[in-house]
Formats: sequence, C-alpha cells, structure tokens
Amino acid sequence: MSRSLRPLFATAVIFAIAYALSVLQFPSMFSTRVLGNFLTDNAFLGIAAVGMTFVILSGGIDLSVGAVIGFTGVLVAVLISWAGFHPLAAFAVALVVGAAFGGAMGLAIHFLQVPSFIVTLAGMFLARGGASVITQDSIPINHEFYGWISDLIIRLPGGGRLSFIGLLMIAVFIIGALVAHRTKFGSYVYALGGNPVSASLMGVPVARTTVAIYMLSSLLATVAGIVFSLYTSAGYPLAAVGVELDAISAVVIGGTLLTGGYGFVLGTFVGVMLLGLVQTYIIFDGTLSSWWTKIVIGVLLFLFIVLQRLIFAASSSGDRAPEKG
Amino acid sequence: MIRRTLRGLANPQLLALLGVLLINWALFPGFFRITWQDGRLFGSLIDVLNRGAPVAILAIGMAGVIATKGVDLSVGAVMAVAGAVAATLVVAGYPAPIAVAAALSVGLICGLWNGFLVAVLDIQPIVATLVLMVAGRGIAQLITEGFIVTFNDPVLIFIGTGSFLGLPMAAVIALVLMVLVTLLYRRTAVGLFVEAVGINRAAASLSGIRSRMLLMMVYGLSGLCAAVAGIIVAGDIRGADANNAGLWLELDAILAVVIGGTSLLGGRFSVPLAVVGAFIIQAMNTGILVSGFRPEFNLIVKAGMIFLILLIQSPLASRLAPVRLRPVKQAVPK
Amino acid sequence: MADAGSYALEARKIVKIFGNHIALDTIDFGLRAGEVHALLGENGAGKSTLIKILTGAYQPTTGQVLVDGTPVTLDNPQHAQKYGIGTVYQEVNLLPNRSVAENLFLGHQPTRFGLVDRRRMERDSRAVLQRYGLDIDPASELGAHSVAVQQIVAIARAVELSGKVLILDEPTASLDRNEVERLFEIVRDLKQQGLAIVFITHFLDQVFAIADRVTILRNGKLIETRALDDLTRTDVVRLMLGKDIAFSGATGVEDARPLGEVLLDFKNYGKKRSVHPFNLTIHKGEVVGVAGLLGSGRTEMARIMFGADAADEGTVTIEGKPTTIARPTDAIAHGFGFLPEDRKIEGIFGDLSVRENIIIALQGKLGWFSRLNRDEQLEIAGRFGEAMDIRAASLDMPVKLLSGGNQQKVILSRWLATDPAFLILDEPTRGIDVGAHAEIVRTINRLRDEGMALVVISSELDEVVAYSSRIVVMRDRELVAELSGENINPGVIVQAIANHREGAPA
Amino acid sequence: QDISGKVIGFSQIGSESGWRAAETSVTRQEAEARGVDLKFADAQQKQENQIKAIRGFIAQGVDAILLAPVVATGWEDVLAEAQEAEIPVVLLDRGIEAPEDLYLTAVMSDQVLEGRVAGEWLVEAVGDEECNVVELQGTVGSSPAINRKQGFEEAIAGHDNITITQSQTGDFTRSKGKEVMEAFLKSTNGGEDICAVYAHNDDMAVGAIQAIKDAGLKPGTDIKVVSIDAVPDIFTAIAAGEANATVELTPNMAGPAFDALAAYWADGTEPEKFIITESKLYTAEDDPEGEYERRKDLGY
Ligand SMILES: Nc1ncnc2c1ncn2[C@@H]1O[C@H](COP(=O)(O)OP(=O)(O)OP(=O)(O)O)[C@@H](O)[C@H]1O
Ligand SMILES: Nc1ncnc2c1ncn2[C@@H]1O[C@H](COP(=O)(O)OP(=O)(O)OP(=O)(O)O)[C@@H](O)[C@H]1O
Ligand SMILES: [Mg+2]
Ligand SMILES: [Mg+2]
Repeated sequence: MSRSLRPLFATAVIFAIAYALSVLQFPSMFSTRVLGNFLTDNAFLGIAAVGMTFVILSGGIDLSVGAVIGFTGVLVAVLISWAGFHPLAAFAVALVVGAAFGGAMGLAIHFLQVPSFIVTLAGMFLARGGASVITQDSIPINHEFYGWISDLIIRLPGGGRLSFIGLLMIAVFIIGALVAHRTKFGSYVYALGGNPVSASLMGVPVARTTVAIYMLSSLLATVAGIVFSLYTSAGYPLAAVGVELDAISAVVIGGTLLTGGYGFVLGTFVGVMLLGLVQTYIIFDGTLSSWWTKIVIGVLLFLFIVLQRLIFAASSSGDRAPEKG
Repeated sequence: MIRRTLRGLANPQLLALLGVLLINWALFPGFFRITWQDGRLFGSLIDVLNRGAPVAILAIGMAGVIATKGVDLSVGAVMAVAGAVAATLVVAGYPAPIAVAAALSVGLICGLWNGFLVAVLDIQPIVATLVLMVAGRGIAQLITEGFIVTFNDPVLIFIGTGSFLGLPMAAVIALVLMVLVTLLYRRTAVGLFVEAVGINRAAASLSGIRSRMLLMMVYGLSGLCAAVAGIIVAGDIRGADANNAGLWLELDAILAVVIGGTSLLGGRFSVPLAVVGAFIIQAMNTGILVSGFRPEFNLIVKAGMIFLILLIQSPLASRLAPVRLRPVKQAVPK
Repeated sequence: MADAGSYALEARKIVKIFGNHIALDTIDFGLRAGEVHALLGENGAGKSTLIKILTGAYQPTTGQVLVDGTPVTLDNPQHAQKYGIGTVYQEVNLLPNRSVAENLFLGHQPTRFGLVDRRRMERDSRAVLQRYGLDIDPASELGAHSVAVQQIVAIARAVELSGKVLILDEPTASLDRNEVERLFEIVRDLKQQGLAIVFITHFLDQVFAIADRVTILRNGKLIETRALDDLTRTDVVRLMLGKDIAFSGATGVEDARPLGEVLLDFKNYGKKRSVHPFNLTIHKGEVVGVAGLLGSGRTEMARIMFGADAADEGTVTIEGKPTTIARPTDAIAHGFGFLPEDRKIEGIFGDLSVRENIIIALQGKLGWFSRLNRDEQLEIAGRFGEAMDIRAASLDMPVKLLSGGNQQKVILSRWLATDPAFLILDEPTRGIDVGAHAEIVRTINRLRDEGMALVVISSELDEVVAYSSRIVVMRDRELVAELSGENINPGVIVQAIANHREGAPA
Repeated sequence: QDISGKVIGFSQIGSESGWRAAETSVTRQEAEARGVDLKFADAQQKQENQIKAIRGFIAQGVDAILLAPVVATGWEDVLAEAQEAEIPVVLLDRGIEAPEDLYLTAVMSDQVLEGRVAGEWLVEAVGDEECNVVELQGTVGSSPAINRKQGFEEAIAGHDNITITQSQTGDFTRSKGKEVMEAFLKSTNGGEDICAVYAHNDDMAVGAIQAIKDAGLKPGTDIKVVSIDAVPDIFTAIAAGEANATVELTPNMAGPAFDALAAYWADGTEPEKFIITESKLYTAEDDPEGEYERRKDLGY
C-alpha cells in the first residue's frame, strides 16, 4: 500500500472497530435509523470539512468556517423571510457573497503574506459580527420550498431515512475527492502544501491557486450554511459556533497532515463519521455529566490519534521516517 | 546603544499600540486620565494593563511554543483548571500558598503533557493540544462540580485585584514574568535553540540540540503561564468559573504573539513584543467598551483593527513606508 | 558579438539588487539556438540569480529579457514555461510528497474529460524515465527516492518542458559518472534539435566536454562571454577568480605515513534493513574516504556512526573504551561532527544568521546555560568565516540568502568551531566552486595533519584519492573493500565498486 | 401517579453558567426521586448537538424527551420525527417557534416578565429622581438577553427620569461583567453619573459589584444593583447591602414537567401548553441569608 494511504486505512479500521464495539454495547446503534442520522446530522459539518481538507492540504487553515455558516444562515433567512426572495435566488446570492468573502481572504493571505490562521481569524470575527449586526434574533424560514426539500427523504426499512442533505454531503465528498485527486487544481493544492517555493518554481500559479482554495473553502462553508438552514429552517447569528474546530478535527483524524501535502478527502469523511459516532455513543450512554462528556470526548480524541500513530508507525517501519516540522 | 533603543521603539508593534490608544482617546477624551485613588492608580489606561495581563501572560508562554513551529490551544482550558484547583483548595481550608503551588504544578503538568504528545509521540501540535482544550474544561468543571467556587482568601484576591506601587498586581506579575522569561530565553542559549528547532528540527538534532527536552520545556512553560493567568482571573472575580474562565483566550494569545511579529511557521520570536501584542488587543477591547459602540459591532471593529495592524506589518507596507517595518529586528552591526 | 536577432533568449543590462547588495550588475547574456552555453563563476557570483531572472522566478531591478528578440515580461516560472523555457534550479526543487509522474508533468498533466488521465501520465513517465536509464515506479512518492533519482526527475521534467531553451543549474552535482554521461547524450541530442542550453557547473571537465561557449561572472559582474575553443582551463579559472591559483587537484598522498593511535573502532556495527554490519577502525590523523555508487548506503553508514540513526547491532569503542552512541548528542559529546549530505534539509537554519549557524553546535555542546554572548559569537564566527573565506555581506544576515557553496562552508565552520576529534563529511564539495573546492580539500588535509580523524564520503574519485589515507568501498549497503597505499587510485576503486563478492585486491 | 421505570431523555444546552448547572442537578434529583431513568445529553451550546441528541433518543426508543432548547427556531423536523415515533416532548425554560402540537407542554419562565419585574422595582425605588442606568447585557443574540432587555425597557418606558445611558454585553460571565463595569465607571465620570446597574444575570452583577467597590463607591447605595436569576451568591451580596434586588428564575423546571408527563400517561390528561414558573422579586426584606442557605447546595 502506498505510504500516504495508510493513515486513511488506519482511520477506517478504527472506525469499524469502534462502531462494532458500540453496537456490542448498544445493539440499537446498528440500525438504518442511526446510520441515516449519521449522514443527515453531520451533513453541514461534512460539507464544510471538505473545504477545510483543501485548505489544510495546501498547508493553511480556515478558522472562519463556522462563522460563515452562521452568516449564510442569517443572510438566506433575511433574503427569504424579509425580502421575499425565492430560496434558490437567496442561495445564489449567498454563494456569490461566500465566494467573494473567501476570495478576499485568499488575496490577503497571498499578497499581504499574513498567515492564514490570522486572516481567517479576522474573517471569523467579521462574518460573526456581520451576522449579529443584521439581526440578533433567530429568523425562521417558512417557505414551501423548505418543506419540499425536507420531505425529500428516502425511507429505509427499519425507520431509517436518507435525507436530501445527507445525500448532498455524499455528493460533495465525491466531487471533492475527484477535484483533489484527479484535476490539475488538486495537484496544485498538494504542491503548495508540499513546498510552496518548489511549487512556484515548477510553474504552479500560486496566487491564483491560493485564492481559489480559500474561495472553495468559503463556498463550501456557504453550502454548509445553506444546508444548516435547511436542517433548522432558520437563520441564527450564533449558529455553528466552533464548527471550524470540529472540521479541523475531522480532517486531521481522517489522516491529513496539518502541515499540508498529505491526505485524502475520503479520509475526512471517515473522520466526520468518527466524530459522529463518538457523540452518538455518548447520547446512547446517557449517564455522563456535562464535564464527563468533555473529558470523554478529549480522551477518545487522544486514543484515536495515538492509535492512528501506532498503526502508521507499525506499517511504515523500514521506510525513511517522513520529516516532521 | 541609545540609537539602538530608539530604533527599537520605532517598531510597528509599538506604533500600532500608540495608534490604537490615540483612536481610543479620540473616541473617549478621558482615556488618558489617570487618578490616584485608594492607594492605586485608576483610569482606562490602567484598565488596559490590568485586563490585558492574562492574555499577555498566556502570550509569554505561547511565544516560545509558536517559535518551535507549534501552537498551544489548551491554555484557556488550563487557566480554568488552575483556577478551579486554587479555589477548591482554599475553600477546603488549605493555606493560599499551597493552593497556588498546587495550581501552578497542575498547569505545569498540563503543559508537560502537551509537550510529551508533541515531542515524544510526534503528534501535530494543534491536535495534541486540542485534546486538552476539549478535556481540560471538563476537568475544571469536574473539580468545581459545575459551581462557581467563590472564596474570600485574601492572598488569592490580592493576586487578582491587589496593587503594587499603585499598579494592578496582574500587570506587575505579567511584567515580571515577561522579564524573567525573556532573560531565560536571551541570557541562556534556550532562545536560540528554540528558534533552531522551529526552523529546522532535523538540522537541530544533528547539531546536538536536545529538541525533545526543549519542546517539553517550552510547552511546560506555556502551561505554567496559563496557570498563573488562571489564578489571576480567579482572584479577580473571587471565584473559579470553570465554564467561562479563559474561554477563547487561546485565540487572543496566538493573535498577540503573531501581532508581536512571530511567524506561525516558527523561528524568530520575541516575548516582549508578544506582550505588546496582547496589550494592543486589550486596548482595542477597552476602547470598544469606553467608546459606547453597540455590542453587535464589537467583532466587526476587532476584525477591522486586526486587518489594519496586519496591513501595517505586511511587506507591502514596508515597501511603501520609509521606516523599515519588519516584524523582528534585524540588527546590522558594522 | 553576434547580432542580437539570432538570440533565442537574451538578457540586456540586467541589474538585480537584494536589499543593499548588488547581486547582478548590468549583465548582458545571449543564448543562441543550438548551443550549449556554460555559465561559470565562483560561489555567489550570481549565476543562480541570473537564471531565476531569465525564468521569471525573480524580477530584475532594471534591464530587459528578450525571447527571440522581442522584449517580454516574465511574471513567473509558469509564464516562462509557456515560452518553452524549461529549468532545473539549483538544489532539487520538486515535490517530495507527490508521485514521480506528477512531478514530471505537474501543470501539464494529460487530461481526459477534464480529469487527469493518470494511467496515461504514468505510461508517459515510464517512457521518459527510460531514456535516463531509470526504472522506477512512476506512481511512487518522489521523496522515497534518493537525491540522485530526484535530480534526474528534475532534469527529465525540464527537458520535457523545454521547447526552446533548457536551463540546468548544477544538474550534475549529485550524479555519478554514468548518469552524467547519459545526461550529456541527451543534451547533445537536444542541441542537435536546435535547443539553446544553459549549463551551470563547477566541474571544468564537464564544461570542456560539452559546452560551446562560456560566460563568466565574478561578484555579480560580467567578465567575459567567449567561444570555448579559444580557452584553456587555466584561462577559465583565471577569469573566474581574477587571479591565478595553484590547481590543487591530485596532489597525491604522502604514502606510508605512520598511522596515529586508534581513535574509534566499530565492530560489526550496523542497523537492520539499513546497513549491513561493518568493521572499521579509524586512527587519529587519517582520512578514511568512502567510495561507492549512489544509493550504496554511504550516507546511511555515516548517520549510524553519528547516532543520527541508532545502530541496533555491534559495538563501538572510543580510545579503547566501549561506548554507546544512540543519538547525535552522544556523538558530539565524544567530539564527533557531521556534515550532512542535504544541507537544505538537514544542515542550515535558513532564518538564523550566519553567526548563529556557525556557533550553534558549539553552543549545543556547552548547553543551555553557558551562553556565548554576542561578542564571543561574532569572534568565533568571524574567525571561521575568515578562515573558510565565507562570502557574506554581514555575519548577521540570514544564512538562507547565501549562495549554496557559502552555506556549505558555514556548516563546516559550525563543526570546526566545536574543535572535534572526528569529523564525518558527506559530500562536502558538492556544489562548490573551484576555489572553495580547493579550500575545502586543503582544510581536510590540514585537519588531518593536526591529528583529527575524518571520514569523507565523496562521489569524486579524484578527490577521494587526493586526500584519503585509506578508502573503504560500499556496495549494496555493505562495506565490501578497504584499500590503502598503492591501491588508492581511481582504477582500483572503480574495480572494487564494480567487483562482485571480491574484497580488496591487496 | 407513578412514572418510575420510565426512560426519559434530557437534552440540555450545556453547562455555561451556574444556573444551568443547577437546573441539571435539580433535574437529576427530581428524576431520581421519581425513579425515572434519565438519559442526559449535554449539547455544549450547540443546536446541532441537541438535534443529534433527540434523534439518538428516538433511535433508542425512550418514553419521553425533555428539551431545553438553545434557540427558538429550527425544531420542526426533529420534533415531527419524535411525534411520528409517539414520544412526547416537554420543553424546558424557553419556548420555541413551532406548531404547538409538536410538543406536549413547555415549562418556562417569562423572560420578558423577568426584565419587567426588575424594571418595575427600579421605577419604584428611584421615584422621581433622575436616574442613569447602565445595562450589562447577556450574550449578544441569546434569547434571555433580547427578552430581558425588552422587558426592562417596557417597564421604564414612560418614566423619563430613567434612561439607559450605556449598554454592553458581559457575556453572562462574572469577569466580563466586571470588565465592562470598570469601563462604564471610567466613561461616566468615575461612576458619579451612574445611579443603577441592570444586569441580565446575577453573575455579571457580582462582577459589577466588585468593580464598583474597586472604584471607591458603595454598590447598593451609591449605585443600585438589580439583576435576574437569584443564584446563591447574589443573596450574600444582598445581605451585605451590596446588591438591591434580584428576580428569581427557578432551576426546577423538570419537576412540573415530570408531573405533567405523569398525568398524561396516567389518564391522557393534556397539560396546559405553557406552564409558566413564577418570576419572584427578592430584596433585602426577603431574608437573603435564608435564601442563600436554601440554595447553596442545589448545584449552582
Ligand atoms: N533572495 C536573496 N536575497 C538576498 N540576497 C540574495 C538572494 N538570493 C541570492 N542572494 C545573493 O546574491 C548573490 C548571488 O547568489 P547566487 O545564488 O546567484 O550565486 P551562485 O553564483 O549561484 O552561487 P553558487 O555557485 O554557490 O550556487 C549571493 O551573494 C547571494 O547571497
Ligand atoms: N528508489 C529508492 N527507493 C527507496 N529507497 C531508496 C531508493 N534509492 C535509495 N534508497 C535508499 O537509500 C539508501 C542509500 O541511499 P544514500 O543516498 O544514503 O546512498 P549514498 O551512498 O549515500 O548515496 P549518495 O551519493 O546519494 O549520498 C539505499 O540503500 C536505500 O535504502
Ligand atoms: Mg547557484
Ligand atoms: Mg548519500
């Protein structure tokens, strides 16, 4: 197996084992209902995490994701409920705004040579602040289009449901994987993450690629925001606080190196499902107090990371160790 | 020598701090007014020092971590843990020095744990410290059992709200810590080694630098600083608020270090400038409070300020401006 | 001068200023179709900088670049690629995290339905690499291959991209003779097809073997552009250095010098899956040369000796005392020093100053608390900087701004500053100009005479022969022969490298 | 009415404040007293986690669900799922914007009323004097912040002698409350111009009291302090004369909820749609020491 495939494999194995153990303890976790919920409940996180994967592959980070989701929700809700837009028109506006926002961050990162961490932190403040300037309340969306979408459900035997947004997430993952692994743009992203100087000398259009990466991330965050608004039929400025950390965790658990250059979009999918599994397990358990919930999530995170390292180390002994920063 | 000091003062961080203070002054004319009251100085400027101290202290620890190409996301949670430990111990009747020592030790242990994950298990710093960021707040709540543990211990309260020579104790602690840590880095070879490890860990190992020990130390120091900040914050409100103490302060601390000219890619770093960065952030916050902005605009104002500061520091600006605005000074002796 | 119209690529009155350092001072440089043009000069003369301007990686401060007589602005390397200019930059500048095939075709991947056609890309890669005699899996990660393989991939990429001009900045620094020969065949072939080729190297033999014209730079100034036919080697060296030097090539060894006492004794020392156990005794005051093909495991042996990779079998004794060397700090405590092969990845601290780069190993030895103060650092750095003739505008400038050769001298100085008893040098003269080359060879001789023990890995047989008291030969990660006295000559070494299962002929 | 043995899921917002922790522990106590098997899920302040928790409860097949919603909107789909699975849902402490048939009942306080009670107390306390009030808001955008602000403003409307001169968010925390109050004191002539502080919760009020003391003024006398929640620490302050009034928000929302469920299961009694808890005002006259003792072990 190619060296870079191993973390992906490791994560998938860990997920399978963890899921099997959970099912042993709570047999009802093995049901189409729970599996369907995995997709629906994590749809917005998954979509945002695809964008985050590209950013991290290129060696950057995007902290604005959660705020963009919140902002999009508010924007869409305002356009539909206050300004009377058709939802599809509102989505189009939101996507344009999101892309422009990401593009602006990309421009700042490239031309001001400021680390992405800081630029996107400012972006997070801006988007969150912008949303709460528009409104402080949560705005409900009562449009028949929303009802229609939420009725688009494939019912599975056993009470499970495949929702539109769950399937949308899967589609985004498949397209994301194709873009990352099978297009020139994808190879440029990996090139930037590997070594930006080499990439530039090899003729990678660094400025264009950087802008495109952050544009893509914000665009997908906007899609995630739209999905979130479909999920809750509302826009709320405080929605999705801290989702960027979940997205980063999912990407990293999925085997992508935060230093850039190595990783897989599909790994992120497994990462998202793993996070979902942990939460579902805790809900099924139902005895943990607030603080034990946090501690258990931390401990599980730690166990996953260590396990992954162990599998990675065991399978890669004999190679030269990859250089670490 | 004097010329060097003067040039040091003309660095972008201090200019930015001055700029923010002047803007505050324009928005609120009483900003620079300082009075003497009850044996202490009193005024908005003093508030900036006092309120900025916890982030400044975090930044002191964070600077070294970032210089090694790492980052410590757990400091906010460690603050909560340290505060919780100190508060529960004094409430349980232990004398304050023991409570403080215990809190500091817990902070140190948290830091060393992070260091262990990063240096020995080779886990990427963001993820390694994310573990404690998530779990740490839970541990703090476990200690306080969700209560805000209120105390009346005079020593802890003095650490949080007392004053020394008229200055708030928190600011005094921050400044003393800054001097000590700067001496640690610059009067010994540790600072150079930290930079070397951050720039090229492989080469550092081949040059005989014990990078593991160094990383453990740097993260340990960060944990220790977080504990100090946690005790101060608890002392300030006379209670340990495990839910909210230090919440999101890790982002402010990282921001402070970056405003202070240290690259997130590791390498050259400056503790004093990171502290200046922390006070820039606090001056912004205080400015928003005294100027009477609607709270909805807080975040937007903050984003705008960050952007301005970054613009001043960017290479683009240094090409236009006559002063060479480079983050960390490049001495050119002849 | 030929008329300007006939130049495929031309630079006119190029000036490049970094900060307050003039790297290029009004350079004119013209390149004709169908010629191989050697660009020569000492370390730091400005060769790489000129190349970067010709390929859009840097923008000239003033001056013009012309393609086929038309002025152009090259914004970036991609732009240059559009004009058919392919480049191998100094130091391997590829992507170790991507596959060999992708490194060959990045930016020009064959596509089908808008998606990269991987199968075709890998098939094409295989065909391309075949021409260089390289049979590796195009889907494998580039970083898994040796520096030499990476270098060949870089060359192959540049050749593929060059419709008009091919620029090679020290492409042969990490290649062995056969590989150089194969590269030259390809270059001659491309020349036949009418490409203009720029070739930068510090090996004069190679210049005379392949170049038609030379341009010589010194300290950022243009000294001469001339047809090579009119020039002798001495002329070239004189033009480069601006003075005559005694060519210190094969001085030969004073034979039969009495060996010093034994310093180190490696017994059955080795590491599984890396280097077969070897026996090696090293005396004070001798240079042990290590010869072998690329990838024969020389670097690995050096790393094990230094503790950079821990040995898992065998013993080592230092001055008769059994010791363990599990990590570099152990080795350094015993007075070892190690100049790594890849200075960019394992050697320099790019953002630290020249001064700090020189004193860092000494400081590491002194520990955290006995800090050398600034004046001491300047004194030490200044002393070695002068002794090694390091060309830097200031000892406080970041070392990454120095030219490659000067960086190498900085790292050597770093170890000399620790006053070592035993030095391991892995390819110390790679990418170094004639002057510095002689300087380093002289330093090696001097250190030996002062009683230091050295192990020197080099692919330059003439050079190894010149300073070694003894030569060990590696093949397939195994120490296969030890040569001394009469047998230290290139012929015997080549035979030992080539031989199968046969030890030293003496 | 015995509901012992029933499995009830409780989706709590988080543990962001002392009051919230008290609500959690009171809910646990009430469940234990009734022999209910309580499945607790902490959502860490995120609506998406609450939705996941409810879906998880449905998948597990619990008998009923308690939901303390983090925000008013966005519950329709998931509550419809619960309804489909025939699991009754009871809302705690806040209402939601959804058709009323989606939940059995909502046990909650009237947050606007809380603000109004606080405002009315102040109107009474100052009489005709000029009074400049500074307001410490809760987290920007949170529903208690919005409603308590609204209620207070309603109460002082028409009393031109009372004006809110400054208003900033203290994020419901002590330390931010203190920091914001410090800044207010500076920008209002050292506090001379402030007559009262209105804090959206007691924690911020406790922080503000410390800031007032640090500025050399007497909280409760020089500057009146009124706030909401009635957590134990505010009673200590009231007893010491440092705070003037607080409006109670009871942490026992679960008790009435369990009672309603019990009646519903017993004979299908539909409870009232909104069970509003009392918003009682406490001042120095209401035995603050006693109130403190009564509350201090509730888990605030
Ligand atoms: N980015 C830069 N900033 C500042 N100075 C630079 C930069 N790049 C190169 N220089 C300086 O320009 C001069 C020319 O360097 P260049 O790399 O062109 O030399 P070179 O002839 O290629 O040497 P070598 O044979 O060692 O590779 C050197 O003095 C170097 O220090
Ligand atoms: N294509 C490859 N794939 C995997 N490993 C390789 C490859 N090429 C070389 N290696 C590894 O590198 C080892 C030795 O390479 P190394 O570069 O250390 O040899 P060397 O003799 O020092 O050559 P050099 O002259 O490049 O220094 C080989 O024994 C092998 O383990
Ligand atoms: Mg060069
Ligand atoms: Mg080698």
